[in-house]
Amino acid sequence: MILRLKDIHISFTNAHNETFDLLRGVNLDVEKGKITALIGGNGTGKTTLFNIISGFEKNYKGKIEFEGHEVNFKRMPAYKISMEGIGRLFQDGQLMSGLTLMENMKLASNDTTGEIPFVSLLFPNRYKQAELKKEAQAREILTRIFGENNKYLSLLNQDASAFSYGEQRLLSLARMLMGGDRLLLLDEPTSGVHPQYINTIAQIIREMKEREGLTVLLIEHNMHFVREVADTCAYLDEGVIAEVGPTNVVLGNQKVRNSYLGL
Amino acid sequence: MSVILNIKDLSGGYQEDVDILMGVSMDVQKGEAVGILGLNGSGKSTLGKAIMNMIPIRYGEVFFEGNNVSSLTTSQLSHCGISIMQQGGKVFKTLSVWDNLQLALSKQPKETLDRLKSIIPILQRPKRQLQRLMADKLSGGLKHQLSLAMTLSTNPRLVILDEPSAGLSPIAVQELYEILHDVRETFGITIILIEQNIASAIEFCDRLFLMEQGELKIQLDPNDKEQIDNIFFR
Amino acid sequence: MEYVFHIIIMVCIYIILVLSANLTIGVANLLTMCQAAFYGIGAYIGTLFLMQFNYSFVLIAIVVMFFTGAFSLLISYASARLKDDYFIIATMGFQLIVYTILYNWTDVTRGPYGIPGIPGIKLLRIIEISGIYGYLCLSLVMMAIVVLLFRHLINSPFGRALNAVRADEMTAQALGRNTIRLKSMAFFISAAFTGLAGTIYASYVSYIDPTSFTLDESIFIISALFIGGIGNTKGPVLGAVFVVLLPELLRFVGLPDSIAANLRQIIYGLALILVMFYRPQGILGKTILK
Amino acid sequence: MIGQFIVNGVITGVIYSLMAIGFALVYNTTRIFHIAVAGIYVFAAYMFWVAKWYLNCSFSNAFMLAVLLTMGLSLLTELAVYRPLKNRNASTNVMMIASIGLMTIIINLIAMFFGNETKVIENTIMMPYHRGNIIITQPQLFQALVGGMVILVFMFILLWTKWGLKLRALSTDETLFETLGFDTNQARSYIFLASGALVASASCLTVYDVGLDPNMGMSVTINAIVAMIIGGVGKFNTCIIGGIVLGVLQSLTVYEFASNWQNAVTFLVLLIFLFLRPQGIAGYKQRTV
Repeated sequence: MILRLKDIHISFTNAHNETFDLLRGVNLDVEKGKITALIGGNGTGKTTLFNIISGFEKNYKGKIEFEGHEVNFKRMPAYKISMEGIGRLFQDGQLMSGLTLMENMKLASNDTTGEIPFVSLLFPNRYKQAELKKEAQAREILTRIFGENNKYLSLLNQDASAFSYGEQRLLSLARMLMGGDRLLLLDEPTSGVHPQYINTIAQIIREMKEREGLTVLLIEHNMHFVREVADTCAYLDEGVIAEVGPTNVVLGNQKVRNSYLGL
Repeated sequence: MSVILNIKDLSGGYQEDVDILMGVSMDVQKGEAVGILGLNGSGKSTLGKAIMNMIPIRYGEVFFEGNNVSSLTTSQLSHCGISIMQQGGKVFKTLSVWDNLQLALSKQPKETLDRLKSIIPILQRPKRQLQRLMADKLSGGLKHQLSLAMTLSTNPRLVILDEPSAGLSPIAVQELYEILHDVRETFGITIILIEQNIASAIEFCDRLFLMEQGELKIQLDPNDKEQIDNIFFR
Repeated sequence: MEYVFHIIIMVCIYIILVLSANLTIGVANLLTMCQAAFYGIGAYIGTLFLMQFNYSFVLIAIVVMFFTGAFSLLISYASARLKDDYFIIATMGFQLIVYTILYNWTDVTRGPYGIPGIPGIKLLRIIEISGIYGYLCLSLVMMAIVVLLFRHLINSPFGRALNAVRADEMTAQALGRNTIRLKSMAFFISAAFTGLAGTIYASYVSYIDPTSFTLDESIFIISALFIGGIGNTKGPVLGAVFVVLLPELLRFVGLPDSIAANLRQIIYGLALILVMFYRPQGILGKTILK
Repeated sequence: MIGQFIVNGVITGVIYSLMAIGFALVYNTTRIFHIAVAGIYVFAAYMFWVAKWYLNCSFSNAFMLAVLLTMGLSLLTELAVYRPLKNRNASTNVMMIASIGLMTIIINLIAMFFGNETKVIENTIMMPYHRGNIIITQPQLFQALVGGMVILVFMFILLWTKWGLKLRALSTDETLFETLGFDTNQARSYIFLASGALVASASCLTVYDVGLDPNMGMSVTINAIVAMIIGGVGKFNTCIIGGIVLGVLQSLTVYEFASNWQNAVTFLVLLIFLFLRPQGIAGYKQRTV
């Protein structure tokens, strides 16, 4: 068990002073080294749950355990949670434009050597070694994912905005491997991506699990994709995890199907 | 039946160089309700906006009642008889409900309000109450009703509904769809329904399309639930 | 010849000012309207130390940079709490409060009368720099150091992280970057070097009064930045050279002073609008203001 | 004594309110940080002066002429700068920088033609009015009456006419306004005209009292922005509250300390509002999602 959510509650107040309970006691265990898919209709709070786990949303009640010990996520700013080993891909998350692909990769590294101003001047050797290490790591990751002599290796110094949206999604997935994270939260990795890249995305996610031993929790609306990659599937409905189990079982469950489609 | 809207190879997106719609073509018959289903990010809302010229169109044409309307602005399209109800029940939040209606109806004859009144419950409330009630204070369902009333105020012949059920409670969704049924029956308006809520779309529409990655992929039969179940959970 | 040297010294001072502004505005996309406030704080603190103590330049520079930088914490706090227009207005408010204090705290600043007779900078506490040649050398050296420092900074991992803050703050956080600290450091460096420029200016002209540090001066620095370009070092340098040289060019053409002063302002304004239209990143700039 | 300061403050507040509404008209509807109103304000003052001294117009005619010409200039800023920028999808920050350029051009053109020195409109000394301890000068009376009237007319139009309804709607949601079949560009033009009229009235009423010089625009504009923020962004009647609160506050600062601390107090109040109550005194609380 790498991540354990215990009784997560969150509610919002609207302008009317009406309280709306979005999450009403979510309990979820995410198994280490598995791919878990979180499915559910629009507006059921899947992304909010991700925000809670990754530290962007603090007004919740409940407990979160990461790697066996309870982490005080409420006091931890988002960047610290990322450093703890939880990576996050946003729903429309792309590469950061205005920076090259290599700079994007380097930024994802947990090693922040030289990011304090002028330190790189004072300790040029340490800084250069760190940079070289990150560079080598970035090349190695891109090679591992896209194969030897893939085109991205020659485009490392190209501005991120020059890549297509689908490519940017692929590369942002690759970028996540730089940080040494143990749990990856992927918010709709395939949304808006051209079909030609979807298989590659599935392959990357599977390899994250198999080769790197990472745990992946992903939100997805594309059920074919879920069936293809996820080991476990959790169905979020009306603020609670209504169904959880092996993907085939949950997706085969007529109750889940009907409730999801509203049939 | 005659074709009221004809879309040819429509392509475009929010930014000039990134297409979300990859050449959408379809015909809409007069008086029918066409549903467009699809996952998040498949481009179904973008299609509605592209028809209304609310986002840059890179390529393709839109014909409405035989005329090429691809170069008209949103407000001109609204005068032509196409209207859109945007996602989330958009209303003017800082105005009262009455002011919202007054504004929407400012170019219309008086009877329009009476006609809408017979169908949309919120309009049946006393005028004084509507004058005092700020639109922002409405619950989601009522906000959608008001938004719908404003959309219909221009007497459109074609209405695009962009995810009318998003963010509403099941009861409010049911209520809204009852109103929409009445609207269809009474005014005979052609409707393009962009919907995430599959059940509502199946029940409401004559024809269904599935949108995937900016293309209209499959035409579904609203009565064949098995097929729909299979497509989504294949 | 002295006239040419004077212009070169002013160009150097403005290069430092505009480059400092570029770090926050250009690289991190944090539009501030209070550069002149830091310029003034630096000038007055520098003056205080120059007049009271017999310190060497290096020590005074460090002290001034530290104290001016400390004032930037107020702006960092504002940037953590306020967004967009509200942040701009808050920085404007800071600028005007600083100006009012400089103008009215007569016990220390002598207010509108200004402080005359500021002594020259001393190298190693012995050699006092005086005369235009001394300042020419000093300002050229400082300018060169600052240009190199900022070029290094923008291309260093720190500059990269700041660029990430501009591109997508949320993602930068999700990748484990403390964006609030990054922004604060950028404000600190920007304010510190602006303050340094203030000290050089004060001791060079040997007289300061609050009217050199108004909101108009802030706007002037920003104009120079946007005309030249944002996000790299080339752009700001060009902008500073342009705004300082333009009035001299107009004088060279032989326009009467009464018109020239206004005409150059008109040209700045026009240049600003044209740049926003046809090249929003500035003439030699790299990034576009969001 | 304090009564006198409060009266002075309220009258200054009326001017701030006019200016604040002029700024808010543009800001609320287009989100452009329209700093160029500083230039427009100066332009109005000089047109007033020209009409009064060169064309020998009466006060009211000069006022009208200045207002009309200023409305034209205000519209010109929209047509020549903001709209083309909007068509290029420029961000609001880019528009603000362009607005700064525009302000610089207008102010310096005026300075080039009319010189930098202070000019006066009325150099005869008029009998002030006494009411108990309180003295009101004639220009002040004008400011209160004419300014108050302009505000009342504007509020009437805003709250009771179709035009005002459209304006309130446009400032809430531009896209929805467009989908309901209204021409946003046309509406924007009207907004710039109205903004010009309000700024011009504020300008003429002020310079009638204190005279004019080309660099007076910025501080009034900043005060107006502060008034708008402490009143509450997003509405128009809040500008009046904000303007009068600010006017009285500044006047009391003069009473309590000295006039030269006025700006510091103004901006301290502004910062307090920004941090503790960003929606202003009576503003509309916007929920950020």
